[in-house]
Amino acid sequence: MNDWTMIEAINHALANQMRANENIVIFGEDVGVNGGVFRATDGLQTEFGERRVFDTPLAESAIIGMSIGMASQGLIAIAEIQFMGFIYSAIDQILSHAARLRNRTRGRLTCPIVIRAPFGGGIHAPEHHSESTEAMFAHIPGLRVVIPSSPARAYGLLIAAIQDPDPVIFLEPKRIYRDGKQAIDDNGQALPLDSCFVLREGVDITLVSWGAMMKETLEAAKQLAQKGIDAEVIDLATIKPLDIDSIIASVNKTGRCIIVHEAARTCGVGAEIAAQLAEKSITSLLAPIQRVTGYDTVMPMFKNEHFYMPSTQRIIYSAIKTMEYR
Amino acid sequence: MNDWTMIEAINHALANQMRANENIVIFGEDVGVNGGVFRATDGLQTEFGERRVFDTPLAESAIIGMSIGMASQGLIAIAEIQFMGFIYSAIDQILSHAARLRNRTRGRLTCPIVIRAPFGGGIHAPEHHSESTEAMFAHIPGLRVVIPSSPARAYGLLIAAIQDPDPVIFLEPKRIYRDGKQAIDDNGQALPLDSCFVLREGVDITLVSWGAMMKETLEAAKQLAQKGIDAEVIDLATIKPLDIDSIIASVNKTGRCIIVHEAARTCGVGAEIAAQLAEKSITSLLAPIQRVTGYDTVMPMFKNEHFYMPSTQRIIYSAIKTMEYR
Amino acid sequence: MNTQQNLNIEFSQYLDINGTLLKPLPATLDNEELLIALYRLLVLTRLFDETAVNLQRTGIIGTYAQSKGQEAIGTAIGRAMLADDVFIPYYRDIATQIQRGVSFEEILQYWGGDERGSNFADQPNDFSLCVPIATQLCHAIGVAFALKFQSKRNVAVVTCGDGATSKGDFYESLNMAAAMHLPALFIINNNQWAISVPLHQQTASKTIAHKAIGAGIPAIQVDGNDVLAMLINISKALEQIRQSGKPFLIEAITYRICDHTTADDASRYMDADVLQEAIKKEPLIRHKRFLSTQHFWTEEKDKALYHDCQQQIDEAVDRYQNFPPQAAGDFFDYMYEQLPADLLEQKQGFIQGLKHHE
Amino acid sequence: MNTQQNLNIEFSQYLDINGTLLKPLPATLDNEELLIALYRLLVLTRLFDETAVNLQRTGIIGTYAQSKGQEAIGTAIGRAMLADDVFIPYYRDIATQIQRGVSFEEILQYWGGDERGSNFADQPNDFSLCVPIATQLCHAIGVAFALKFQSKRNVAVVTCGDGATSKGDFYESLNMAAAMHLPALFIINNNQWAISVPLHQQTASKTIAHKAIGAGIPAIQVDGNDVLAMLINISKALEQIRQSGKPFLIEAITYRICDHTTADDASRYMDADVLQEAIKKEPLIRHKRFLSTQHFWTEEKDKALYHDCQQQIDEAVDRYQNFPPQAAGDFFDYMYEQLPADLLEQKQGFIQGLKHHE
Ligand SMILES: Cc1ncc(C[n+]2csc(CCOP(=O)(O)OP(=O)(O)O)c2C)c(N)n1
Ligand SMILES: Cc1ncc(C[n+]2csc(CCOP(=O)(O)OP(=O)(O)O)c2C)c(N)n1
Ligand SMILES: [Mg+2]
Ligand SMILES: [Mg+2]
Repeated sequence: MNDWTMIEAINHALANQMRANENIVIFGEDVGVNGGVFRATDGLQTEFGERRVFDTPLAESAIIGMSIGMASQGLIAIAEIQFMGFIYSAIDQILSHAARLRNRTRGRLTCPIVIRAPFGGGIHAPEHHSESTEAMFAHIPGLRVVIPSSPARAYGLLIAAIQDPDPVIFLEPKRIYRDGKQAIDDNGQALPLDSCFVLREGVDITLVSWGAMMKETLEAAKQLAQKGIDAEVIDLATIKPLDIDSIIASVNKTGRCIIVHEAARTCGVGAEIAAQLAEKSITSLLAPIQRVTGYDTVMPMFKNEHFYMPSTQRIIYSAIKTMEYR
Repeated sequence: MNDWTMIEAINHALANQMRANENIVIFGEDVGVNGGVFRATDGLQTEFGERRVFDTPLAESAIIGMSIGMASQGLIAIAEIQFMGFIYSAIDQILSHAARLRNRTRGRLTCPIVIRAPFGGGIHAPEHHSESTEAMFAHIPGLRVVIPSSPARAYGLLIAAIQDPDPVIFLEPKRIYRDGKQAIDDNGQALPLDSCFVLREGVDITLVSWGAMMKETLEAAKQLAQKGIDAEVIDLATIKPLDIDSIIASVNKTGRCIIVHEAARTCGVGAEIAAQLAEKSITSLLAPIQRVTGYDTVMPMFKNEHFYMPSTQRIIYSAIKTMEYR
Repeated sequence: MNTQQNLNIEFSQYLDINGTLLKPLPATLDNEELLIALYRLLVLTRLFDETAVNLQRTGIIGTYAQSKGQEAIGTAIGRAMLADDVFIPYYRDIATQIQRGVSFEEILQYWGGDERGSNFADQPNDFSLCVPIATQLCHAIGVAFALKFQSKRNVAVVTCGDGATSKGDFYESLNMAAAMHLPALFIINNNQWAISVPLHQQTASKTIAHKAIGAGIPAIQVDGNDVLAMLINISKALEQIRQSGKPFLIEAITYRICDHTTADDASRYMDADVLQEAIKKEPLIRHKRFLSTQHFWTEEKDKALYHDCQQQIDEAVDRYQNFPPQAAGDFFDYMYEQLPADLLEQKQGFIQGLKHHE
Repeated sequence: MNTQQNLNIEFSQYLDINGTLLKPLPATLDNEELLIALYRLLVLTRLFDETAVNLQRTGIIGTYAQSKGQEAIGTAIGRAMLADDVFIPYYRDIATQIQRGVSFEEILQYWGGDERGSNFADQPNDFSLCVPIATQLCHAIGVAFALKFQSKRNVAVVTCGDGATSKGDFYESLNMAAAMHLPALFIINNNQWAISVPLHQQTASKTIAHKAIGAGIPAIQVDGNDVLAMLINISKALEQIRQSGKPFLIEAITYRICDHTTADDASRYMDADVLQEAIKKEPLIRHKRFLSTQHFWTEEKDKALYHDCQQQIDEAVDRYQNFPPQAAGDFFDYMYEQLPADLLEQKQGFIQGLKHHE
């Protein structure tokens, strides 16, 4: 057992899979000697050599396009996009090709790639370094979008993503990269994709979130418990495809639901969850579904980013309002 | 009064505004001599000269990036992206800059641009020529996303988009470019942005849609009327910002709602509408909100595209199921 | 400061427009069978093109992009490549595709709006056609990486048009291929037009080949209407790439003597006189003259060849038309290796509701 | 085929690393006041940089990107530009910005995470810093278009790093600027590194200036540590652009003698000996030596200058620290000219719920 932060867990998951499969290559900007700006790939070039771990020129579209070409010929490409804010010039390659290659060729060519990117706010970074646009990727048919919220889930889900035969966008909540350690066995064991994780059972209200916001969500559940409100907490983990059944099961039990995400509200992933509940769980609902989210504004520069991001208090307030709803 | 198809209405709206404002420029691939592959800009280079209407090199990112630079210095840039499927390499410029320039500079530099792009399926076009990813743009703070559904609304909304001081993504439902004519007065009159249009009043069920799907939606309403179901039909028109109040007003009256869109289901704009209704109209709802949408697949190549696109029959079926819900 | 104006890129040509040989052919090409085989491919492509345009006009396939006048490029590429090289094409490369195991009926399926046309039965590794301009170049460098990683001595061969050279992906790919020493051959079909936009509006670069310089890639211009020059230079480039492991670029100079696609009307923007001049330089006439003067090619043989090619095409059209349609729900099945739960539910709903699709 | 290897781009230098003048200065530069003013800007930028790094270390601003060793570039750009030219900067251009009306406190606000730092009180048209690498080059060609459209004889001046030259936007912008004849000056700060990636891994191009060739843009390399060479060449280029209406590119060769940003640790990847060599070539020492030998510059004057500059900076830091914070809901107000209904509702909810934000 090892005591790892999330960034360490990611680093070790990568190393573990690199050892297990010679066809895996890791690349991106500054992932080699420098080991990534967050050190996710620290030591990997030393262990696996420049042939398998290397820096590319500064060109996100070519990085992802190249991954697709590699994957089509039997490699497993793990590309790092330095920050999610710099993934947009590669969206064309992701949407038009990575997500479509299998379908386009009726399974003849496939695209087992993992695109890793740190995402989310709260670390006092400059503009464009606090993006959380997972909903844009969740809208794209053919992708998986996976977001861990703890070191252990980062380890197990990243391994699952690498082993998955289809393209995975793996978004790493950088705010909690170093926020606490967890005991992890470096056994190469994957966690299931396409499934939620119930992190806390409860009967009064369901709180759904993912990534770094799990922290505030779990804290809110704790404080709500002190007020006698027993919240069930769900980590969505795989954003796409959505494991709606687990959420429905929970909401059918609790009758109330709050969805928490950092991303802008309009057309965020919260909307999809709410829409599905409104269709499939409407008779169970005892109160309107609330979304506690970022606003439809640009994430403010860091002096004011705390105003933008959902706080524990906002979640609690919303939960109490929901509980009081008649 | 003129009898114009939608593509003619667009062409005349552009000409009208070009005459009214010397700072407007129009550009893109093949918009000059060729007048655009759908002829939206036909004759404009002849009337306004190569200085104001011109072909660019084949480079979508630079086309949009250039628009931003132009707009920052007092021009009004109208850029054509030949098909929505080719807008993705420009998303970085749209999301990172066009949508943010005003906010980033606290209003010092602004970005009055219109990005026109034909979108949607149903014309038996090759792969990537049938995209409808309006939800990705609706998720981006700082943008307006506008979609007309008739020649008259194309005329009035495009004029509004051009006159709007902020960036507008103007998506043109190419399936109905030439689908019928409407009497239009070329008076340069704008229609309001940020507002729905109620195309048919009714008391039993609200049907919300936009773009080319209005056709099937209106047809469904007609056939439903024959079955004694009186549907209210709403054209969303401005996808972002959403005029949810008009929809709520309608649903509070009818108690039932179906949202129809061509785009993939997950995280589509339908999800946002359903989520807001689930929050704000839950007590009025007599039945679950249904979404009749494209599937979470790539739009099939054209032999099978009719399987993908919502049909009048699917809308009717869904409406009847909703009416029968107890 | 304008030193670059002094830089000339080599231009290679073997046959002039009258089919006269300008310099002796290398020994490998002094082979009548091969020379006729090349001609056959030119003719086959031309006839297929004409057939496909007719099929579009009668609604049997959808929009179609011809290679008319540009057949020498694809013919030479297909001939020069090894079977286990990988081809990453764009839409004017039919002449290459048919040499690499792609069947005419697959090509028709593709343009007929049927995904199965890209599931090549006899070609496992090549990419299918790429629509978003220039994106395929990025795939090519990934393929090249994989070939090198697997210690193969193969090359990723990728094509694009002159318009494509304005896209960021074109440049990013060239630059990355050279910086990373990847065995990729970039072949640019410079047919002087990107739909209605002429080359001089596309770039101020002296030539397209000059664009390789900023990536540090050696480049050459070749007469793209001269199948012999194309074949010789592609072969040489491939050999050089196999040796060096480094990329190379060929600009093939040709002319689009047809509409951009069947959805286009080139008469709106293409000068008729210029077009007539261009037609005189097209590759079939030239190669036929060469065969006539040097290899006793007769009108009779020519007729027989045309007849034979057309028959081959007609048979393929027949097979295409008799192909059973895809099952209605097939479009769900290839999104992922396994249908995820949400998509399975959508598919079931689709199947149940099939009657609601008009 | 490798003709390009023969192509040499002109390299311009006036001061060698000992501050010795290699050739006579043009008359316009033979002006002691100006030569000292340039030195002052170099020093001011250097001291501001050091101050800013300290402010970052003490948490008063956030991540900060130094220009250390690269001050000559921005100094020369700011001096050469006309007030109504438009500058489209990247994050190593403080020396230019402060000459164009941007205040130190605005720069600190920017790095302090406050949008008001980009609402320049005394500079209406220049762009603010651009984070997504190379995207600003596209804006620059749009600005250039507007200047030309408005019949001004002004130039859009844009900068980026060597790493930025690998991005599609870099190339698309160059190509479009040349194809469309736009008055843009591209200045590349080639500091040899993109964070930890050295230039030779970034590109196989012989020089960065060679990258202009594929767009058909004339280019020159300049010693970016020589403020005189930079100023002379930028002025010449600007003049040429005003005359011709066409773009130009300058590669400024320098070295990043600092971490990439305060979030970086260059000792992980930068060779200490190479760094020491680079430090010897940096622009301040060189210009000071030149002033000492040619213009009676003394240690005393130097000290006074440093003191004066530091004081100017300290005052700005004071003003920055005493700036009132933005109102909590301000971040809603600049998304659109008018707050749309949905956002207004969100803002009201935010204001009401302010107590819930820890
Ligand atoms: C990114 C992108 N933008 C626009 C288009 C529409 N389009 C299809 S072909 C074409 C012109 C391509 O010209 P060129 O690269 O010279 O190839 P050619 O057709 O002449 O062979 C355009 C603009 C596209 N397919 N992809
Ligand atoms: C599109 C994009 N990708 C990645 C980054 C992260 N990043 C910031 S600076 C930088 C290196 C830039 O190097 P260069 O262009 O040489 O400029 P320098 O910092 O050396 O002045 C990187 C990779 C970014 N800001 N934008
Ligand atoms: Mg072309
Ligand atoms: Mg650099």
